[in-house]
Amino acid sequence: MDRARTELLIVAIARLLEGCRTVAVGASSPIPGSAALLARAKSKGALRVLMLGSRRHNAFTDGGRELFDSAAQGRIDAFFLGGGQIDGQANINLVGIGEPPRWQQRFPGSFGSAYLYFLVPRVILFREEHTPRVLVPKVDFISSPGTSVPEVYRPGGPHALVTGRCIFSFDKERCRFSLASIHPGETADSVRAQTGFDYDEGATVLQTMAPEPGNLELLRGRVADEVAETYPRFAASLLGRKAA
Amino acid sequence: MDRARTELLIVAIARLLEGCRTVAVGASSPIPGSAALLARAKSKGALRVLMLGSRRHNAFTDGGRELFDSAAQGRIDAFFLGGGQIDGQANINLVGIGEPPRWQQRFPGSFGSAYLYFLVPRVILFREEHTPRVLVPKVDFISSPGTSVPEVYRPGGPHALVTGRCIFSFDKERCRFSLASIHPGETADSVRAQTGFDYDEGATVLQTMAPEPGNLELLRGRVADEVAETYPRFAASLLGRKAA
Amino acid sequence: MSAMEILSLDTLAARVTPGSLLAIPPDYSGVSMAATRALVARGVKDLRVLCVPTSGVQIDILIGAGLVAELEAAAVTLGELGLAPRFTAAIKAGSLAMRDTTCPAVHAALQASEKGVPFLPLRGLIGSDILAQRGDWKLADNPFATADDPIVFLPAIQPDVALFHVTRADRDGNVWIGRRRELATMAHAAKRSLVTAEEIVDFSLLDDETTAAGVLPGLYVEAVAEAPRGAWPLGLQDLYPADDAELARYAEAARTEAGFRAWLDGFLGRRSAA
Amino acid sequence: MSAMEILSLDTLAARVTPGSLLAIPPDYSGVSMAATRALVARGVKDLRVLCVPTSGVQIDILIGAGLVAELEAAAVTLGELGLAPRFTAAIKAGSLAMRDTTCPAVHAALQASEKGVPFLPLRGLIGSDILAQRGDWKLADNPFATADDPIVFLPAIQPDVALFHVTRADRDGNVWIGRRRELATMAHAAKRSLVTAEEIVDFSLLDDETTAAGVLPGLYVEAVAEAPRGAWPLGLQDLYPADDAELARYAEAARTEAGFRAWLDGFLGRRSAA
Repeated sequence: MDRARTELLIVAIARLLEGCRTVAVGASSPIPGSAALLARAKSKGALRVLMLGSRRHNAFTDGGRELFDSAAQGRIDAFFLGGGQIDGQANINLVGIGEPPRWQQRFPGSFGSAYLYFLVPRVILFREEHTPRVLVPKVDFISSPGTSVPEVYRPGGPHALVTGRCIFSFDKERCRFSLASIHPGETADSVRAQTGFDYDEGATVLQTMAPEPGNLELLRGRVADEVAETYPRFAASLLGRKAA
Repeated sequence: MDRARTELLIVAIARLLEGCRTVAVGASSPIPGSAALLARAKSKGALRVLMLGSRRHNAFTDGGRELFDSAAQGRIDAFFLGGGQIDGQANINLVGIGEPPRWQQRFPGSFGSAYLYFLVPRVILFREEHTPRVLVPKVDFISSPGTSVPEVYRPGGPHALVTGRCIFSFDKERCRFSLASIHPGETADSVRAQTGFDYDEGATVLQTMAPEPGNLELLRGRVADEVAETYPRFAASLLGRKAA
Repeated sequence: MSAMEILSLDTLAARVTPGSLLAIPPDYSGVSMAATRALVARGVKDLRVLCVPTSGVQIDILIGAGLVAELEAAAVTLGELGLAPRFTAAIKAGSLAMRDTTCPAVHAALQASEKGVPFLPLRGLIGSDILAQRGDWKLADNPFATADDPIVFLPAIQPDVALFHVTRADRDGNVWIGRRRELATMAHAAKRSLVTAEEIVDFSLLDDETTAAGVLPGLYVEAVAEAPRGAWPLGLQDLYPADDAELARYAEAARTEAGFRAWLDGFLGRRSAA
Repeated sequence: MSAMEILSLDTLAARVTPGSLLAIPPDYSGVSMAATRALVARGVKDLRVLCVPTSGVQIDILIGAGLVAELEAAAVTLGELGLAPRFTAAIKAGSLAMRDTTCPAVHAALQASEKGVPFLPLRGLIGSDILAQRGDWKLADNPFATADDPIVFLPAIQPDVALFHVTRADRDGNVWIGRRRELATMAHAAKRSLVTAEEIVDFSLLDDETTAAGVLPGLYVEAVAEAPRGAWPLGLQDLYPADDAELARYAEAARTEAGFRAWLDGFLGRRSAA
């Protein structure tokens, strides 16, 4: 991915975090992490970022369970999840393609998804690769379901799906994605051709808003410096940061 | 109580701790605490003492729950409990005399007794006052029962009852105390006259063993110094320690 | 909820509203006597108090001042100074709804809230009159056992407010608690945590990794107020010992209602002086 | 059980017996690569491993060396270096019995052992294929709810051995873990904890109250062995960073069985040199 596309995604995700009080970011997530730190910078510090792998933006002191416990306490407003497969009901698969136990392709595993997806109000699904291989009609394994029946305790769930081609919003009532905006270079048709699941689409398809100059300035300056603590190579190559 | 009686009790309790690996002592327990530290000194450090209120002999770093959690893990071999009332089935009452909610006399409360009495294998009941007022046929309130039906998970329970007059051992099968030894100045009859519950008694009644000179030396020296960290007034007045 | 705020002691105490379920630590763990004074001055009524898991002079003052409607505690005692006199008097007068519990049950019920689960199972308890009197606890069967295995289920307790005192806070609301991790459990479980601190420092308490392990993060702290010697007459960690003479004066005075009132006047009078 | 012992690395590793349920921390938390090397050299078989809650190069080496019969983990990955190659190969070969889980379920199951209770309830999970595949988890009803409220009960996990690496240990077996409190949970839950340390110091780690909060007490530690740079090629807290070049060499080499064996020979060869 090039720098312009990276910046577009970061700024778009940061918009999705507006109004949040506390955003948590899992391991190996440079783009969501950058977006969270940008949203924080825009909020003038009112938004708190808890970023695994960071020292400066990791206030946890109760061990590995604290992210999960604090989410259950309702203290985490937004989190990011990915998926080896994501389907049209927002089910995600982080375990494997094919059938257990041998699988055709085995992924690392579900991490905390089977929990945080239920408890964090605004879960943003993020996967750069937008192909029918990833966005499938039905996942082979449900690491975590996108929705639950009403009797299941579930304050949290999917808010949006951000890919390298577009942004989908998710309607919990209808249990379907809806095309929210497409990135530069895509058309409604090109997105549909690369998407393995069915989704709603309005009469007019919006373009993903280009990064505002002020946001770009923040991102390339202060945010890039903050990102570099956890993701130095990413900050240098994709945010154009010069080492201090 | 005088110094000789205090030393007799401490040495007697220390004997009851032989073979223990880890002994915990609750708050405001100078005599059990001294006994635990004496048993530790005799063990040449093989016995570990966890004494609430001490800094030097308190290795806990997980907050107030750790004593209870570690007991549930089977890591605590002995603990001490008292009681405003203790009955012949080893039920203890730390809540009140009379009837709730107003009580005729209200005590502080049960502390952790309703838990530790179940989980610590060797619980030593200690109460200096040995009168029919304290040692009753039946407690007014069961802070914790002395025994449980077989299906209740209970690796722990009463091992002995030490008072200012004697030592009773406890037979879990028969659910009864048995007079183990009487302190100097008491007779089998004087003990029975002051005990509100029935108990077993052998044909010959043993005297509580006088403190061995080596134990007394340890107690008055090294142990008194260690006790002074947590109970300075007790160490000075009843162990005869001279301030350093 | 807004970001962490630094407030005056009175403004902080005003956030404890009538009827709140208030969690307080034991006497040895970081008691905010400064906020206790402000609560009494304000006359907040109908507090429901959870002692985590015991209390002494703090709860005795709150009870004596008529602020407490309900109390849950594993014990209330002045320790070597004997029974807590205003607690004992309130029990006799029938003016206090008391729920007896046992220390690990308090910890477990808070841990249930910390984990966002409706209950936690706990061993022990069976056959005690504590269990017999607790209509809210359930005697159940271990769902994983093949044979009969009764076990008690304790419902989660979520305090409205956790109130305590620490040596240091920083401007992000991080507060130093050291080994007193029951304060972390209280704060994790509570909806809001209000903290008084000996001092508020200008650097982050999380900067130094060798001491960060003893910090409760600001994520859990709604507001902090500075209160030097804010645990007095109780002690605070290694910073200062309990004022044994003053505690003895309290224990003696509070044996009567009049004596308690006289002591309390003096205590409230230290407000401006402090 | 006897008091805490200070052992050689090989003697310590020999306490991990075949068939043991072994708990290990995540790559960023204090992995004993030194003991991993000793386990491989010894060829301990049929290990059942619990990752708390994930692992990377450590578990990949143990699997590649043929030591692991069963595995429970929320994820196995080399992070930015991609999939764990020996894990992936073992799954394809069908030589590893894998139980998928999710991070908070591992923490909760260890907390159940920590509290000595047979299970803990946990939110989430319902409707996932993880739950569908776990015959040992129970979908139950919240016993405190008035309406329908399904919730999952997770049975306690009690590891036979918790194995990890720390910066410092003292002669009482107290070990410094700092903010890495999952190591404390592991040790509280496990029957025995075996710990390697960069250095063994002659003073008590509990003496200084400002750092005592980051100490796991010797009460939980069966034995300690000194192992300088014992986390290499992983990093250790602030002491040293991960050796990214060596980890990249591993990721590349381990893509084939032959490449893995060659890398492993080199790793084992560092034994005497270390």
